[in-house]
Amino acid sequence: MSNTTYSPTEMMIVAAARALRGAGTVFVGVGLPNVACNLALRTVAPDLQLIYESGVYGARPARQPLSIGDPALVSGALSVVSMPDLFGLYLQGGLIDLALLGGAQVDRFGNLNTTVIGDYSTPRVRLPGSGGACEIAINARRLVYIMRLSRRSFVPALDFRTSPGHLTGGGARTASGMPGEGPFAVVTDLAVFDFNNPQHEMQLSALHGGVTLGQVRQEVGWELRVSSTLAETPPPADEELNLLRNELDPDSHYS
Amino acid sequence: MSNTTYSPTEMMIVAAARALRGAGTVFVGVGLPNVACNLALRTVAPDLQLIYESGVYGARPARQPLSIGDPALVSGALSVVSMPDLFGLYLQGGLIDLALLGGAQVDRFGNLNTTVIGDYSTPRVRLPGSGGACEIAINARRLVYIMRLSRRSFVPALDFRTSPGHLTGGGARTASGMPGEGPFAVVTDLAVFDFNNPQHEMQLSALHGGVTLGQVRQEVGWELRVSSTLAETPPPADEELNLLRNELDPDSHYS
Amino acid sequence: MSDKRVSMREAISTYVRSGQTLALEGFTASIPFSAAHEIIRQGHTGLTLARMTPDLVYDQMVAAGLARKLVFSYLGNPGVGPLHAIRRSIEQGKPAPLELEEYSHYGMVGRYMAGAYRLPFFPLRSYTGTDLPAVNPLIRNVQSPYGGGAVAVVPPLNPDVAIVQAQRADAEGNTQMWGLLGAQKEVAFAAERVIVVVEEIVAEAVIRADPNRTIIPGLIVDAVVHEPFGSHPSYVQGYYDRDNAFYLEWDEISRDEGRTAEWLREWVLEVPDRAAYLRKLGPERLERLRPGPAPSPPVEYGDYRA
Amino acid sequence: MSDKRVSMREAISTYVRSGQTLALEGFTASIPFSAAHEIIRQGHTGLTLARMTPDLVYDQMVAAGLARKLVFSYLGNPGVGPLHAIRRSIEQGKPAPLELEEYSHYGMVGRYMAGAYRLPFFPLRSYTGTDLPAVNPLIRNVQSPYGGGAVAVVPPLNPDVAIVQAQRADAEGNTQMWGLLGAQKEVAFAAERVIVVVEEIVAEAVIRADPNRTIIPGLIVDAVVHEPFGSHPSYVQGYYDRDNAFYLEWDEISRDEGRTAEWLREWVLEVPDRAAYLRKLGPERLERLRPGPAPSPPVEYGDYRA
Repeated sequence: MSNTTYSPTEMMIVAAARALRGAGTVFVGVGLPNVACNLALRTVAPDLQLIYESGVYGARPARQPLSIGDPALVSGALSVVSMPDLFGLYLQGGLIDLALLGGAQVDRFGNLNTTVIGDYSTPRVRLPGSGGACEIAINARRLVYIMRLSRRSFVPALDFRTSPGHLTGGGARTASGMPGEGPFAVVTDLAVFDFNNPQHEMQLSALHGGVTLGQVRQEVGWELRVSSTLAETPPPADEELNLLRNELDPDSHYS
Repeated sequence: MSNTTYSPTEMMIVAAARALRGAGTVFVGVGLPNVACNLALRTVAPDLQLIYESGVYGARPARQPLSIGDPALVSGALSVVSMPDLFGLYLQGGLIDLALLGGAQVDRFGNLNTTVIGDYSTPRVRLPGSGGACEIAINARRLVYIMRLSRRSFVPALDFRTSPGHLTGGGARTASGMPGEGPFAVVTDLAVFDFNNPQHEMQLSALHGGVTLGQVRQEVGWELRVSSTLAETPPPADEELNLLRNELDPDSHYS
Repeated sequence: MSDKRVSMREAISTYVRSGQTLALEGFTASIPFSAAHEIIRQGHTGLTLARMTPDLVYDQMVAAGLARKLVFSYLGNPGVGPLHAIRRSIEQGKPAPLELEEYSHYGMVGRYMAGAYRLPFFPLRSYTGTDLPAVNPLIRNVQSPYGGGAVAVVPPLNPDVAIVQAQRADAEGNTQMWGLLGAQKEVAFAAERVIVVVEEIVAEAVIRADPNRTIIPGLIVDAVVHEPFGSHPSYVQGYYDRDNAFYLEWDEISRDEGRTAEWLREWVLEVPDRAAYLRKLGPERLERLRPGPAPSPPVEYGDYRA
Repeated sequence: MSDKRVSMREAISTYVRSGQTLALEGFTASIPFSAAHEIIRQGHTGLTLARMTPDLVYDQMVAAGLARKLVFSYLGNPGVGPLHAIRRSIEQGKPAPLELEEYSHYGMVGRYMAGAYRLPFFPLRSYTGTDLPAVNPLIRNVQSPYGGGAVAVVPPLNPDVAIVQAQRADAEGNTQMWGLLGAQKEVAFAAERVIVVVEEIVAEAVIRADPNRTIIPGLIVDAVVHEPFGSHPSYVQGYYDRDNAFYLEWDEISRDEGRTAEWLREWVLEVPDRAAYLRKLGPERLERLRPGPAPSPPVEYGDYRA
C-alpha cells in the first residue's frame, strides 16, 4: 500500500504489469505494452522472457528502449531473428504465452479494431492497421488488452475487425480453430475487465481506487456485465511507482 | 589436340566439363559432377559460380574438396546458407542455370532412377534415393547427365522414376509446368547424347575417339536414335588432362 | 567478379522507372532514406510502394506525389503517432488519392517469402475471424489435404526493384548485415532487381572470412551504393543511432501540407545528394548518433588443407 | 536463467524413450554421433529415425536393431558408397525389417519447416512426374487459389526429440553455430524436446556479444551436453576435420553383419562414454583432424546508452 497519489495511466500500467504474473514468454509491441512488460519483469514476473516484435529475444538494453526497433535492444541480446523466424517459429510456432494488445475500438467479446474509423474505403480516420496484431491475437496463448476506457473505444459494434477476440462469444473462438485462447483481461485507466463467463463476454472485475460503477458504465457502449466478485484494484505500491517514474518512463512519455 | 592416352572416364569428365560452357551458376553434387564442375571452372567456364548442395556459395577451398560437405568449402566461401535457403531461395527460386545429375537407370526421355532396382517394396538393390535430385531436375534451368554407358543403365523402362527428364517426351514436360527445361545432354564414357528433336528423345550426338556406333547401340536398351550431325568428341587436351590428373583428381578416385 | 559499385543517382536512374513496384524494406532499422530521397529527386511517379511499415520513408514519397498505391501492414510513426501525409492522401486525396493493399505483418512477410521461394502462395495462421480478407481479396484460404481445416494464404510479391540498407558489402554485392534483419533477405530474393546501400565497402576477403554473415549474395545484386549514414534518420546497427528527434520533428512538419512540401524542397529536392544532406545536418548532429564500441568476438572457421 | 548442462547419459535417459520419433540432424556436418552411441548403449528400441541423410550415424543405429522405421531423403555413405547395414535391413530384413518413409531433400526440409511453423503442410515445387508420391501417400498436392495449377505439399514432422551438434552454447542452451547449417534450426523448433551437443560451453556474455550468431535459443532447449569431438567421425567447423578414413573403414566393416556387430560391441557397447571412445581413438588421430586457425573478423554492434 501507498499514500502517494498516482495518475489513472500509472494505475493502468501497473495493473497491466500485474496481469503478467506467471507468464513465461511475452510478445512485446511498441508503447504502453513495452512499459508494462518491463515493469512486470521488475516486479511480478522476474523470469519473464521478452520477445520483441522487431525480432529480439533476451534483450538486455543499456538504456530504456524508446521503441521496439531501438538498437539498444540488439546489443547484448541473446538472439536476434528475422521476421520470418519471429512470426513463423516464435509466434506461430506456439512459443508465446502472452501478448499485450490495444486498439481504437473493442467490442463486448474482445474483438479489436486498429484499422479505421468509419467506412474502410472512405474512412473518417485512418488508423495504423494490423501490424502483427492480427496473428498475435490468433497465435499467442493468452491476451491482455491495455487501453483507456471511453465510450468512443468500448463500442457495441466495431467499424472494422482487425484482430479477433472471442468473435461472437461462447464457443465461437474455439470452433474457429485458433491456436490461442484469446483475451482474458482488459486493463484500463478506470477499471479492469475479464471474460470469466460462458459467453466470454467482457465483464467488470475490478474498479480502480475512487472510481464508481456509474463512471464505468458511462464509458462502455453496451449494457455492461459485472462480475459477481467485483473487487477494488490495489493501488500502485511505492516500488511500482518508483520503477515507473524513475526508470521505465522517466520523461512521463506514457503516464 | 594431344597424343597422350586417356581413360574413358577421363574423356567422360572432360566432355561433361565442356557441356558447362556458358553456364552462369551450377548446382554441384557429390562425386563425378564435382570434378567436372571444377574442371569447367578452370577451362571453359571461368566465371562459373558453383553452388554446393550442402549450402555453400562462392567456395574457394584450400584443398580439393572430397565431398560436398567438406569443411574446406566453408572456410573462405562468399556465403553459407541453410537447407531451407538453399532449396527454397537458390534452387526453387530459379537461380540455378545448370545441374549435373547421374543415376542407376535412365530411359530414352531422360527420366532418372536413383531409388531402387526391382520392386520398391521388395527391392533387389536398394539405391540412395532422390536426395535433392528430384527438385533439382524440376527446378534447375537445364540439366546435364553424367553416367557410364551400359545396357543395365540405359533401359527401356525404369524400375522407379526418381527424377523427371522429358517424361513421356514431346511437350509432356512443358505441359507439366515444371520451371526447368530438363536434360539437354547425357555424357558417358563412350559417347555423348542430346535431345534435339521434337520428341525430346535421347539421341547419339557424338562418339568418343575409337568408339563405334555398334558398341554404343550394344549398350543402349532401346532402338537408339542417331543425330543427323553425329560427330566425334574432340579428345581431352593436355591442359584438361593435366588439371584432372594433377589437381582435381590426383588420387584417380574417379578416373 | 564484377564491380557493381555505382552512385545512388546512377543506381536509381538505371533501375527505377515510373509505374514500377518498389520495396524499400528494413523493419524499424536500416531504412534506405537516401534511396527514397534520390527517387523523389528523379521524380519517378505512379509507383506501387511495398513495405511492412511505410514509416517516414514512404510518408515522404507519398507527400511528394510519387505513389499510386501502397502495399503494407502497419501505418505509423513508431512511438510517435500517425503518418500525416499518408493519412491526408487516404482521407482527403491530397496531393493525390492512394490505393491501399493491406495485410498484417506476417502476411507481408509471407508475400515476400512466396515471391522469393517462387511459390504460388505462402500459408500462414492468420486472418481468421477478421475483416481483412473482405477488403483484400488476395488474402485467401486453402484446405489442408491432411484434414484439420483451412489455412490462410497470400500470393507472391515480386517487386521490380528491392532496395535494402546494410552495414557492408564487397564490390560485387556480397552483403553482410547484423542487428534487426526484418525481411531484407526475403525481399531481395523476391525482387527482379536489387540495389544494396551500404555504410562500408569492404574487400572480398572480409566477406570470405565470415561467410555465415553474408545475408544477400552478390549473385542477386545489381547495384552496390556506398552511402555512409544512408539510413538517417533511421539507423544502422553499430554505425549510428536512430535520430528520434527527427521522427518527432516530422510529426510536426507533416501535419501541414505546406510545411511538408517546404521540407521536401529544402531537404530533398534542392539537395544534390546524401553527402550534401549530411553537410546540411551538420557533423555535430551526426556525431551525437555514434554509439560506443561493442565488437563481436571472433569465431573459428578453421584453415583446412591437405 | 536455468542451467541445463547434463551428461550425455543423463540427457538420453531423461528424454529418449523406446518407440519415439527421433531426429539426429546435421547435413554432412555436425552429426551427433556421441548421442547416437549413447542411445545404442541405453538400448532404446522401436525408434522412428528421421534424417535427411541417414549416413553412418543411422547405419549404426539400424545395425544395432533399434530402428523400426526410417524417414529420410538420401541413403548413402557420401563419396564412398551405400549404407550396407541399412541395405541389409531393407533387402534381407536383417537384423530386423525396416519401414521406409521416403522424401527428397527439400521434402524433408519442408516437413521440418511445417513442423516448426506449426503449419498443416509446407508447399514446394517437387515430385512432379515422379514415382515418389505413389510410394509415399503423405506427399500430396494443393491447388493454388490464385490459378496456375497445383503445388506439392508435405505434412509437418514434429520429432519427439531432436538432437543437434553445435560449436558452442551457454549453460541455458542459447546455441551458436556456423559453417553448414543444414536444417538444424528447423528441426529444433519442430521438436517436442531439444538436446544440444556442443564442443564448448561459453559464458552467457559470449552469446550476448554476437546475438545474430545464435541459431537456437535456450527458450526451446531442454538439455545441453558438453561433448568435445562429439561429432567424430563427422566434423564441427573450426574444431576438427571429417575423419574420412573412418568413413572408408566403415564401408568395409559394415559389409559384414558379424564385423558390424563386433565393431558396435568394441566401439559403442563396451565403451562407457565419449571420453573413453576418444581415448580409444588416441590423441594422435584426433590431433591430425585439427585445422589451422581462420578466425572471423569482429563486427560492430555498438554500445547504445543515454
